[in-house]
Amino acid sequence: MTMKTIDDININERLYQLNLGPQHPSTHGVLHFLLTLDGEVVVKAEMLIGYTHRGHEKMAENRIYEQFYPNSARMDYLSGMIFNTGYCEAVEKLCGIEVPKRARYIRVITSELNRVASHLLGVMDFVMGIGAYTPFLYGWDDREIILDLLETITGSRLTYNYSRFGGVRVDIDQTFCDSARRFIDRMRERFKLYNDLITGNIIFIKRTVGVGVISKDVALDYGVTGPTLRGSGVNYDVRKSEPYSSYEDFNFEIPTKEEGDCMARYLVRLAEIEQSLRIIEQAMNNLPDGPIRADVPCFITPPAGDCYHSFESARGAVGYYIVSDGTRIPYRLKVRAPSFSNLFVMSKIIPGHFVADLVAIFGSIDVTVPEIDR
Amino acid sequence: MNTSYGFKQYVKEIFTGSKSLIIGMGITLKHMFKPIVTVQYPRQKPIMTPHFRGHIEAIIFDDTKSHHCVACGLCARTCPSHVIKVQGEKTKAGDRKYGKQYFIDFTKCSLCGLCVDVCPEKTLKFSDEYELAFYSRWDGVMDIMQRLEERK
Amino acid sequence: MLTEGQKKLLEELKNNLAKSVPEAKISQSDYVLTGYHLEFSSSKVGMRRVAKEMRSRRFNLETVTAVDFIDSFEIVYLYFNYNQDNIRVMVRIRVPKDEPPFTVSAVYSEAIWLEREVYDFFGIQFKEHPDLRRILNPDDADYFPLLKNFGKTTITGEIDDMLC
Amino acid sequence: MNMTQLPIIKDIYGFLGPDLLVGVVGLLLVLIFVPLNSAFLVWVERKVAGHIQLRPGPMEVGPHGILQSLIDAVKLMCKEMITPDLADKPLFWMAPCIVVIPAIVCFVVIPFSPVMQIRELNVGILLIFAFSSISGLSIMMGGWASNNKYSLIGAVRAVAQSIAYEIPLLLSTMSVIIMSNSFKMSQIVSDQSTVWNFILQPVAAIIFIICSTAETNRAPFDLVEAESELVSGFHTEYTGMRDALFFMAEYTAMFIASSMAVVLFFGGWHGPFFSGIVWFVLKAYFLVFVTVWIRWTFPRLRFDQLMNFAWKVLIPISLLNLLVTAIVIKVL
Repeated sequence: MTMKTIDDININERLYQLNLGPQHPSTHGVLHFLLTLDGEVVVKAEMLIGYTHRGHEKMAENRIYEQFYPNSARMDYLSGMIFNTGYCEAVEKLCGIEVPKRARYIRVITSELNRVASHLLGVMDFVMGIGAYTPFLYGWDDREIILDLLETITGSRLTYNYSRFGGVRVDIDQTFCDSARRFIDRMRERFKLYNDLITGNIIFIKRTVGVGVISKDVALDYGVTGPTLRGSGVNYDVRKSEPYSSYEDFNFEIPTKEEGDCMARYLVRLAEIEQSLRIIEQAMNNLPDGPIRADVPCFITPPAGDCYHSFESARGAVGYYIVSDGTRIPYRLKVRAPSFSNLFVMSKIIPGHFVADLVAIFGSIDVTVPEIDR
Repeated sequence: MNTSYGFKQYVKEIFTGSKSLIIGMGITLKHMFKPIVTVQYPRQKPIMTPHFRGHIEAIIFDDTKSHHCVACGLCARTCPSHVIKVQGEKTKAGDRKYGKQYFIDFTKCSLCGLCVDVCPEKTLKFSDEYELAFYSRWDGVMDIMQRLEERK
Repeated sequence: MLTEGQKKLLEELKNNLAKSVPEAKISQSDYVLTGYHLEFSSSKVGMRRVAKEMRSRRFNLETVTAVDFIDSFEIVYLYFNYNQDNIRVMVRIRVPKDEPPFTVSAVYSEAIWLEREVYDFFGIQFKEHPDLRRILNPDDADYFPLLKNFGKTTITGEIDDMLC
Repeated sequence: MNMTQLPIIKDIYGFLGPDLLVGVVGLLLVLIFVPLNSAFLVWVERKVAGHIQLRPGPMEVGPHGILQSLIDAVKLMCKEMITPDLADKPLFWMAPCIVVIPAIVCFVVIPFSPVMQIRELNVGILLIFAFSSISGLSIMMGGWASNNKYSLIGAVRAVAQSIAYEIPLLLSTMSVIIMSNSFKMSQIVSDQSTVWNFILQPVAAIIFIICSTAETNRAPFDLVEAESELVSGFHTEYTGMRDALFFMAEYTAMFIASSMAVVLFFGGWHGPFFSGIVWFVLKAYFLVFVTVWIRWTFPRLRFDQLMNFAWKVLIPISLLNLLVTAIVIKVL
């Protein structure tokens, strides 16, 4: 694909602008692309965000630490469990609370289940953006099992609000483990279906290979993280580089692909689902006994100071930067949203692609708009 | 775009491509005859799990045949959305306060469950009601003590 | 709990940063409690020199944010080196409210949006920024929401009289 | 002098005779058949899609939801027809009217059975090709008149696509015509009484099905209304019954394309046990089912790939096929 330049074109004659979004079937939520097009080729893309801005960071300054629980899951509704756990871990780091081992394992299990659910949705949404509707619903069929599974312990399907400072709310039992094992077995068989139906499909290959290449340097420059970065060949995963919860106990790999195109990102996500299943299995096999919650006061008061806690959501490295002034209310709470940086890289890579490719690239980067807007 | 293709590759791609398409069609055909997996909602009611987080409800304890609410207001203060209002009364001087009215505006409730967590008397629980559509916003404001009387 | 490579890199970083920004205070911090290894604090100078130093060592700019300390802003840059040693460096710059700092967006493209966000919420006008506009808030907003004097910033202990 | 011996009077007389009766009755039948057929096909599509996706599809109206599309049609008729302020109003109004023309006219020459054909034409196939091109015109009109960029992109895509895919479509039809030595549809069908053309011309049949899918703008070639890119392409701005007319035309075009494939490659009305029309309709609906099945399986092609596929794969192969057919016919 040759890069179109606007140097030798009379702008008034050839280029026109297209508003893709905020209401558009494939902009997962409310995101607005202001595209400058030459025919169907994108010359310039600008992302206009903030349509779902709710001011979570300001809200945090208005409420005690406990009251921020529900907000954390509502930032990235697709990996609410991971955000929730991450928030709890950030505050635990700030207060120096030691979490019981069983609680940490349960956190890992639930987070990884949530990651699988999120990846399934991300992958299938990407496939739907390319035009195949049926795989999307097959993916949802699998995802539904996870949601049902998590509902049995958290009582909710999307905004789990399950982790608490010092542990988790509800213990998991044998029935949960059995259903999770059944799900793992089922999921492993489903990979064949996905490979046959999607990955091997010639149209899918043609649409994704070589489209939307993010090189390593661009990824570093734009702060891309998560499966998008690993699709560009950088072996970085917070779960490995700074093990939180108890990820250091588990044996798993970080799948990477060198190509950096849509196909690579898609394959990395599928491979990550496989690794997550491995982690869940290991955690359930070695689930220690003990309490699920440390002895934490009803309302915590962290000491003055600040801390940064980084963790891996389904979309990349999330960070909570909390500044405490020694009261029960955070002085400042900043969320590093991975989708924010992942989306910005699109303005760099989209020019020269077709509108149809834009949808594919956007799907393959897999951003959640409420997380960007916060 | 694909100018560097050799003729061999061109032919090969046509054949592998057609094969992959036929495999895909086989999969969807197979799925056509599988049983459906969706829940036919109004005809078929889903069963809620014991941990399901609906709106809150007062537990009926066996010893008093009623709730244990002492109207301490901790739930109201913890609520991130400020949707809880508790009113207690003392039946006689020196006695404990007793929760008389407990209003929750369910339309603004984010179902976080903090009220259940902090309750010192452990008298709150989640209900398993999920069909909560109202005709008016005011129908979302419910008095859970009254609901408790109805349940008795 | 630092590995050999991390210790070496930290030493090098300390020396180099001290060389390029002599005014700054550089100290090692407890990673377990704070989540970062090296703390660099200075008043209003050196953020671009630090950014260049970090870029040359293939550090990734994780986030840019600011904290409103009523009389001054603290602008926080977090760098993370995921290429080899997993070192996180915290760079804090204290700037007076009427003296905007320079941008690092020439060094890290990511900072274009991150600094736009900081501008959007704090009104910090980064100098030489290529595209300093509102990003999350409405374009015509005349407020900077995360300033401490904006809105209600105390805990609302009482129940609002919205009910009944 | 006998007035009836004047040539012009003879023509009128002949026209007013049994032919007129057949024409009027046939037209009425077509006018009833077209909406009912498209309603049925919408239901089939939703049902097949549902079962492929492990859900039941429409279930509420009628047994297994068979009346669902009729209810939908009533709903669409009751809806307000919105005309965008800056639209080119005459064109915007005309496009859905014109799109129905090919849907009705093409039925004139389709031989459902040896006797059920409204009008026998020597150039029946050409008539269908000629009229089905009109739908491209109406799509262009609708897309242009909407004054919407998505619609315009969709319309431009439609024109380029129909030009590119008409060539291999005609070429693959040509190889059948060479074999039958006629453009007459009934002639082609009766030539297949022993062996279907599908067995003699498998490549042409597959190319014909692919190209007719593309001509009717069905997935994976539905770039004209690519939902995830262009919202809904050329009919983004259409509402109510106008939108329904586009839908009706699309499903009727699907049926016509399947009927064409049945006539050209699948032996028309020939088949054991049942009478001709049953076999014809069964075969046509099976091919419609195949297109629906394809739609719910595959991703969508990108526009340049779509054109590449037509020009680099389909046209060379269909040309080769035509050449081979011509040589074989000549030699035998």
